Parts: sequence; C-alpha cells; structure tokens
Amino acid sequence: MAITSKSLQAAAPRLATRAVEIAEEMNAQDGKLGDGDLGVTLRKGWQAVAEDAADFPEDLGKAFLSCSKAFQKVSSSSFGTLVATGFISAAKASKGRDSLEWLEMAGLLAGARDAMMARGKGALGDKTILDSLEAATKEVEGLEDPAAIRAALIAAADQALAEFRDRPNRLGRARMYAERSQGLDDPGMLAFRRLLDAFAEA
Amino acid sequence: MAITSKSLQAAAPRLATRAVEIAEEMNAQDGKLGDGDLGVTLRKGWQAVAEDAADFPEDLGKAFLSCSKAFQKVSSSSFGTLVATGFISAAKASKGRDSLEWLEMAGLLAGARDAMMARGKGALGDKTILDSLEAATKEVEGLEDPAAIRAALIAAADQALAEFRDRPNRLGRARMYAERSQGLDDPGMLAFRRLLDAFAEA
Amino acid sequence: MKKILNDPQAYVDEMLDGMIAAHPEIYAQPAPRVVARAGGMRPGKVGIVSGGGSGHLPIFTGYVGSGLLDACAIGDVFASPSAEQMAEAMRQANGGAGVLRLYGNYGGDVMNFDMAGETVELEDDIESSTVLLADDVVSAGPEEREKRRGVGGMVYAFKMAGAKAEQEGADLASVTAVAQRAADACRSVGMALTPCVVPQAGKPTFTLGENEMEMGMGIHGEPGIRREALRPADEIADEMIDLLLADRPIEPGSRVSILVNSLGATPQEELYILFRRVKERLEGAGATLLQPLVGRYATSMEMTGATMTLCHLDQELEALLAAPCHCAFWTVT
Amino acid sequence: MKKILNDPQAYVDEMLDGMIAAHPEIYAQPAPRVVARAGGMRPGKVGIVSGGGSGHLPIFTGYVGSGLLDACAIGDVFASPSAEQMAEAMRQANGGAGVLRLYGNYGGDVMNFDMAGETVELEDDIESSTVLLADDVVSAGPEEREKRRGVGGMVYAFKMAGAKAEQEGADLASVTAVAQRAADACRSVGMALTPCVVPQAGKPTFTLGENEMEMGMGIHGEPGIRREALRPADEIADEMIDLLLADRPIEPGSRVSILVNSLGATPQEELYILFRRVKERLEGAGATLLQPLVGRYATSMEMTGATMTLCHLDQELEALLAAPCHCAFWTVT
Ligand SMILES: Nc1ncnc2c1ncn2[C@@H]1O[C@H](COP(=O)(O)OP(=O)(O)O)[C@@H](O)[C@H]1O
Ligand SMILES: Nc1ncnc2c1ncn2[C@@H]1O[C@H](COP(=O)(O)OP(=O)(O)O)[C@@H](O)[C@H]1O
Ligand SMILES: [Mg+2]
Ligand SMILES: [Mg+2]
Ligand SMILES: [Mg+2]
Ligand SMILES: [Mg+2]
Repeated sequence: MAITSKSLQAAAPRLATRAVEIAEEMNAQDGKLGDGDLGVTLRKGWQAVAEDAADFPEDLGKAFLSCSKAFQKVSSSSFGTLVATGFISAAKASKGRDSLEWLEMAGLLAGARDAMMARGKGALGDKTILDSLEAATKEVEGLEDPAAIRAALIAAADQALAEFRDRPNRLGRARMYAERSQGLDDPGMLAFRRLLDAFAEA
Repeated sequence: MAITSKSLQAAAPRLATRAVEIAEEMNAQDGKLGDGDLGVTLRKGWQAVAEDAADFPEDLGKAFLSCSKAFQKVSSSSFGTLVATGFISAAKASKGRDSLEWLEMAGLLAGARDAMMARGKGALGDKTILDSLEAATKEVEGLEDPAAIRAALIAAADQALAEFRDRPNRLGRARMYAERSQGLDDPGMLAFRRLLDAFAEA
Repeated sequence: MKKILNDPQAYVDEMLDGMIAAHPEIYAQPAPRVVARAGGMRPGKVGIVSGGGSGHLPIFTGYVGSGLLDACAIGDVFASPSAEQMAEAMRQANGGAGVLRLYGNYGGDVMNFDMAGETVELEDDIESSTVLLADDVVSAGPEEREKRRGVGGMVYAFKMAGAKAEQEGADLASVTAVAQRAADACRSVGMALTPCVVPQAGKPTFTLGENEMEMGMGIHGEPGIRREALRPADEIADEMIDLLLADRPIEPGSRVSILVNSLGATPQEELYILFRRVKERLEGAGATLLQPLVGRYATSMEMTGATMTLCHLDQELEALLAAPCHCAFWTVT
Repeated sequence: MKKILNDPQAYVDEMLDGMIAAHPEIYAQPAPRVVARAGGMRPGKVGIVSGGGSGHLPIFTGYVGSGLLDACAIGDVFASPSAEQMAEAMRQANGGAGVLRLYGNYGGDVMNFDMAGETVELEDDIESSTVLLADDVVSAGPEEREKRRGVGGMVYAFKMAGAKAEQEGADLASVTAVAQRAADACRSVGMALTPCVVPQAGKPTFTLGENEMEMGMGIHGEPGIRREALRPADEIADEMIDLLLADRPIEPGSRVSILVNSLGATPQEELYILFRRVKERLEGAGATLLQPLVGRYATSMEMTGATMTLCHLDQELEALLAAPCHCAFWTVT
C-alpha cells in the first residue's frame, strides 16, 4: 500500500465529514481570541476538496494541487491558506509520480511545515499548527506502517497540545492577547488533532 | 412728552437689563417645545441696542433703523428677526421726524404687527407674538397718556396670554407639537409681557 | 457626547477655519460665517447664495465653488445665520448681474433671507430673487407643497443653477427659472436610526429604541411618519421610493437622477446596498436613471440614516447636472 | 445592530453590486469580489492591484480608477479575500508589463497575496512585485517597523504609484520603487470613540465607556496605547501629531501632506476642527503643508474616530500626488 490519488480520493469525504462535525467547536475555540471562523474554514475547505475529489488526476502531484486549489477557492482565512500551502509543497514533492511510499510521510510533513513557515512568516514555538507539524514529523520519522503512522500522528498532536497549552500565542490574531492565550489550546493545533480522527477511522 | 430718539436712548438700557433678568426663564420656556434660545436672543439683541444707543441719530426713523440693525447683527432666531422687522416698520412710519406723539403708539404697534406678519407669514390666532401685538394695538387705541398706555399694554399682554394659553401653537417650532403646546404659554408672547415690566419701572 | 471638538461655542468657527485652511484655493471667509469663492466673483455673472444652519456639510458652505454657489452664510449648528450675514453673502456674490437666494424652506432662514434681500436691495442696489427648496414629501401634503422642508433637493438645485449661472449671458431671470425648475423637479424623503448631538445643546436631538428606525424623519430630527422595528434595506428602499413616486409618478420615458444620501454615520457600503434596490425600482418603473449620486451630500453630523432625492430631469436640467463643477466635495469634469 | 442591510451574509456582494451599478463608467466586476476598471487594462501599463477586507470604503475597491488602482480583490468585512480572488485581480490588471501588489500589512492578506503572486507567476506568466503599507506607528516600535499595520498610508501610496504607472514608459521596477518610497514616507495613527458592527458577527468590535476614547486604536478595533476620558480636539490633534513626529521628525524645509481621516461617523465638521490644529502644528514645526486631505478616505463603516497620516514628500512624490486621477471618491484634475 502507498499514498495515491485514489487514496486521497477516498480520504477526502471522511475528512469533510469530520470537518463538519468539529466546525462548531473550532469556531468557538477560534472565537475565544480570534475571529471565530476556523470551523467555517475547515468545513468549506474540506467539502471543496471532497467535491473535487472525483476528478483527481492519476498524477499524485496534480491531485495534491487540486486539493490546494479547492482550499484557495473557498477559504481566505489563515488556516485555509496554510493548508493550501502545505498541499502545494506536497504537490511539488510528488510531481510526476503516481504514488508515494508511507515511509515518505515524514518528508511530506516536513516539507509542508517548511512551506507554511515561509508563507506565514512563523517560527517553531509560536504555538501554531507549525508546532503540531514539527512534532508529527519527528514522531513518524522512519515509520512505514500506516497504522503505526496513524498512532504516531495522534500521539504527536496530543503531545504538542499539552506542551503548548500554557504557553502564549506569538502569531496569528491570538498574539494580541498573548497573556489570555495561556491555558487555551491554539485552535489550529486543536483542529489538526481533531482531523486526525478521520484517519483513525480508516 | 413724546417718543423721541432720546427717549429710545433712555429706554434701551432698561430693556437690556430686563432682558438679562428674564433670559433664563425665556430659554427654559422656549426649550419646552423649541430650541431654547429665546432668552439668548433677547439678551444679545437688547444689549446690542443699548450699546448702539449712545450713537442714535436725532431722526427718530434712523434711530429705529439703528435698533433694527443692532438686532440683525447679533440675532438670527425668529424672534430677533421679527423684532428687527418691527423696528423697520417703525422706522418707515417715523422717517424724517424727530418725534412721534403717544397717540401714534397704536399705529406703530399695528404697523409692526403687519410687517411681522408679512415677514413671518403668520396669521392672527397662530398663538405668537402677533396675537400679543394685536391685543396691544386694540387696547392702546386712542390713548395718549404714557401711564395709561403702559397699563393698557400690560393688560393686553396678560389678556392675550390667558386667551391663548390652552390653544395650540400653529407657527414656529412649537407647531410640530401642537397638542403638547396646549396649556403652555407661547414663549414669544410671554417675552413681550415680561419686557413690558421695563416700561413699567420708567 | 462622543464628538471631537474644543469649546462647543467655537464648533462652527473652528470648523470654518479648518475648512478654509484645508482648501484655500476653493474657499475664502471674507466676513465671519460668510464663505465665498477664493477667486472672487466674476463681473457680469449672476451670483448664487445659499445658507442655513451648520452641521450639514457639504451643505451649505461646502458647495461654494465653480459651477456651484458663489457665497454662503452659515449659522450655528442647525440655526439660521443672521440677516446681516446673509446680506454680506449677497454682497460677496454680487457681480452686478443680480443674486439668487437658493436655500431650504425653514422659517428662520426664510425670514432672515427675505430681510437680507430687502437690505441689499435698498442699501447696495443689488437686484435679487429667491428660490426655496421644499422637497421633503412627508413634511406636508401635496396641497401644501410650499410648506415642505427643504432637504437633499438643494444638491441638485445648487448644481443646476450653478451650471446655468456659469453660462455666458445667463441673466438673473434665467438662472432663477432654472433653479425653480430644479427645485420643482425634486422629491425627497428621509429615515433615521440614531440621532446626532448639537454641540451647544450637548444632548441627542431625539431618542430611538435600540432596534428602532423612524421613516420620514427630518434632518434635524423633525418627526416622521412612523417609528417601527428596523427593517431590511430593500424594504426601506421600497418604502422610500413608494413615497417619492406617490408624490410624483414616473411617466413613460422619464429620465431621472437619484441621490442616495447618508446623514453621516451610515456608511457608503450601506448606501450602495440601498442604491442597488433603488435602481431596480426606478428602472422597473420605466425610468432611465442618469448620473446617480450616492454618498454624503447633505448630512446631519453623526446622525445614522439615509435620505433619498428623486430628480425628474428635463433636457436642460440633465445637461446642467452633467456640466463641470468643482468644490472640495464634488468635482465633475 | 443599527445598520441598513438585508442578509448580513450578502452585505459585501450587495454593496459591490450597488457600487458598480452606481458608477458603471468607472468600475466593473469581472469576477465575484474582484473589481477592475470599467475601461479594461491598457496594454503596456504596469498594473497595480490591492485588496483586503470589506468595510473600509473608499479603501480598497473605491480607489480603482485612472491614476489609481487597476484592480482589487475584496473579502468579507474585515477578512482577507481568497488567494484565488487576488490571483484573478492580478490577471485583470495584467497589461503585459507586470503587476504590483500594493496593500496593507495584515497577516492573512499577506499570505494570500503571496500565494496569489506565485500562482499567476506560474500559471499566467505574470511578473509581479509587492509593496506593503506598514504605517501605523503605534502597532510596533521603530525597530520592528515592518511588523506595523497598514492604514491610511495606502491612500498616498495608491495615488502616487497610480500616477507613476500612468506615465508613458514606467516599468514595474520604477512603479514598485515609487510605491515603496510612498509607503516609507507615511506615518499614521488612529483614535476611536465608538465601534462598528461587523454584519456577520452582529456585535460591536469593541466597547468603550460613554465618555471614553482610545488613542492609537487600529481600524478593526485593535488595541491602542491608552483608554482615557474624551479630550478636547486640539489635545487629540496634538498627541497624534506628537506620535507621528516622534517616529519621523520634520526636517528643516520639509514638505509634507497630511490626511485627516474619519473612520466613518465622525463628521467632516470635526475633521476640520482637527485639521485646524494639525496645520498649526505642522507649520509650527517648520514644514510646508501641501495638498492636505480631509475627509473619509479609509473608514471602518460606522466607527467614530479619526486617523492621521503624515506623508513626507520628495519632489517626485509631490508631483505624483498632484497628478490627475479619477474614481468615485477622488478626482484630481
Ligand atoms: N502565520 C501563521 N503561521 C502558522 N500558523 C498560523 C499563522 N496564522 C495562523 N496560524 C494558525 O491558524 C490558526 C487560525 O486560523 P484562522 O482562524 O484561519 O486564522 P484567521 O481567521 O485569524 O486568519 C491559528 O490557531 C494557528 O494555528
Ligand atoms: N413666523 C412667525 N411669526 C410670528 N411669530 C413667530 C414666528 N415664528 C416664531 N414666532 C414667535 O417667536 C417665538 C420664538 O422665537 P425664537 O425662539 O427666536 O424662534 P426660533 O428659535 O424657533 O427661531 C415664538 O414663541 C413666537 O411667538
Ligand atoms: Mg480565524
Ligand atoms: Mg479569519
Ligand atoms: Mg427658539
Ligand atoms: Mg432659534
């Protein structure tokens, strides 16, 4: 087994369903210190991906690009743009190939992390989705069994949340309220964790 | 004795003093249904007349014109303009003369009433200063003793107030609140009455 | 009172100082509370003066400029200027060809302008005429049209009469006739959501409930026709257009302009939302809509609400509306 | 929520429809939420695009017009447009000579515009550049200038870069350089008295006491430097000028322009009261004040408050500021 256009196609509706389920919780979490649109962003973005999934080309690079386009079309909030950026990085990494090995997952995550860092001018430690990706990259390094990768991702996401919960936000809207952000989960990090449940069911 | 530039000169400071005394009461009365500036108008207007009084020319017509100009200079509210208009009418009536007989008082009042009616497009019965002037004109008709004229003016002013108190305002700002104006003295009519006290002291 | 000011008594004079300091190439203040064109009066041109209370910028003083007014007298906030100030404005606007007094139908203003007219006719030998705007349809019935308040129609009348007066050879009679036609062509209506504060009074001009609006309210807070819960923009637009068309219907082939005006705080965004519907309605009624005006053309400081003025055009008025003009608030090239 | 609207979700789209219906000779909407010049793009001209959240008219879309912007992408109220909309705006502004992205420094906007730039560079072969406005002096210290928010400085940058791009032979590098110089020349500061309501949120962006003001507040209600009792206009003007001059002093012989801007509800009258003092201060500091702008140039719907932008001119910027331009909100002839 490997990561293919078909497997993306299969995952898309599950992620969209999960995004719908968590939308309200994510809006609320984002609304505590931000503009409360994260749930909408996730729902619209993943639904757009799911809608386009039927037409995903065989070329995995192009399939990832379709995912990016879908997010760009419907979302303009930071998280949507960052996800779209992550997909572009994956598209570049898999350009011209029909599949990636599971072993290459760590590389995909690291690539997305770096691209999103460049896009959002963020740094590790700012308490954002970047920190979740960093933890995930480390955790899946060297793994090639999808079930193990799945478990590692969840563990990494939980661990990042726990590690950063009491630290202040240094990026995004919440940074204006750095103090008040201590004790609150970063909404983007929380969203990452919640979305992984869709993989867990697979 | 007669009405001369000198007698106007003498009356001016008394009226100014009286206007200062009643300013607050008149602002309050005007403020009930209007813009609350009647006291200011009276105070500024009569003070301007009193200031210019030293330079009143002998010609009674020109002296009345000076009174009009003084009011025009400092006041822009309806009452000020109407008073200025009344003075113009008196100026026309006494043009080229050094004095008027007291017997001519009724004619002066009637002339002022008509000029103010033309200026303000008002009618008798609208519950305004015009109704006070109408009553005054009738009451002083034929009188030639200043003391009798004084008493007649006061009686007329009181009588007009009593007659119109419970009727609705049909002109000026208060007309917008016709019903609420019933039971309230028209501020312009009240001002006319109060200013007469300055004559009474003379 | 959430206003940016120093001494409330100085509100008008400091405002005028600032306005003239900001646009010295357009405005001058030759006497206190009298604003005239910076370039002076062109000899032989019919002068147009207006005036009234402060607090309505760009009305009145803002519209002094080429193709518009020649001079204005301006009073305290929402109060008439004095007759003497109006007389001075007329002197400033005297180019030897007569002066038109063009302003809104408010009792105090009318008395003072009439008196000023008599003064300059006598003392300065200035021939003059008067045209009053009485365009607010809810302020009096059609049988008493002349009693109506003057509101947004002034904007059209200033523009059209102003353009006419710039024409070579236009005399007082023809400028007056155009102004009267423009005034007669306008129908206006307003609605309000929140009041403004007159600086010298220091309190709101009226109060409305948290979710209330008043249809038909005047620009100084004069009572309208109905208080009710705030309605959707399209319904507000519909009722305002209905009121305007009931007073003067659109005839087949009519050419009209409309002013969708903010009283101050209502943002441009919301004017466009209203305009969107207004345009549908007017075109639906068979009119051709020309040169619409959407913005802050006649305000009441920070009042929230909107007014609409429908101007029924004829060929000359249409051309005059399109003619060049320039002031700090309106430039047509 | 005392706003005139229909469905809050439709606020932006109905506003755009109305705006384009009102000024079809100036604006077109070739794709949803993308506004371009009605006349299309002149081949060979460098394109200038901007964009950002709605609710700031005339910013952003209002400044599409000759001598100004070529296209804009516009998001929901106070929210970034999507990267795809920005890419489309760049396509519309593509005359084959490259496109400058000129906009305010807000995280979401920057991410999306960067992404859009990469997209059109790859897919449409459009060369492009970026200049960010970061002019709000209280939003970050001088050592972190690049982190500042972009506010009223946009008005000057649009005007100057827009005028440059109209010049025959101006290439992307020179238009970008002028835009950067204009951006670097601007210093801004704001203050607020009352909030606005974002239609989709339905509640005020912040709360201030009955008699409170906040100095330094951002146009979306971003925290300022101090809440305090409302002060007199001259003191407000003084503190704002002090903040601007502390960040960049006036040098002997300096030529400057200033924008005294209403956030929406603050009336023109009060801007002039502020300007009166501002002019005294700037001239007192030895500057020559040129082409001041006093009005609603960058708003936050019905917010009450004012912003000031001081623009330090050089010879070219001064000429570009005076060059002709035309949009629904600003005409220079
Ligand atoms: N510049 C950035 N770099 C990395 N992550 C970011 C950045 N900005 C926001 N995020 C992440 O996105 C989340 C917020 O997303 P979203 O609600 O879409 O942002 P907004 O509505 O403020 O544009 C944050 O919790 C954070 O994890
Ligand atoms: N058109 C008019 N004709 C006659 N009297 C009038 C007229 N308008 C107002 N008045 C009188 O003036 C008084 C109000 O004066 P004032 O306060 O100066 O008016 P305002 O402030 O409304 O212009 C009224 O009480 C009434 O007696
Ligand atoms: Mg958000
Ligand atoms: Mg957002
Ligand atoms: Mg009064
Ligand atoms: Mg008054």
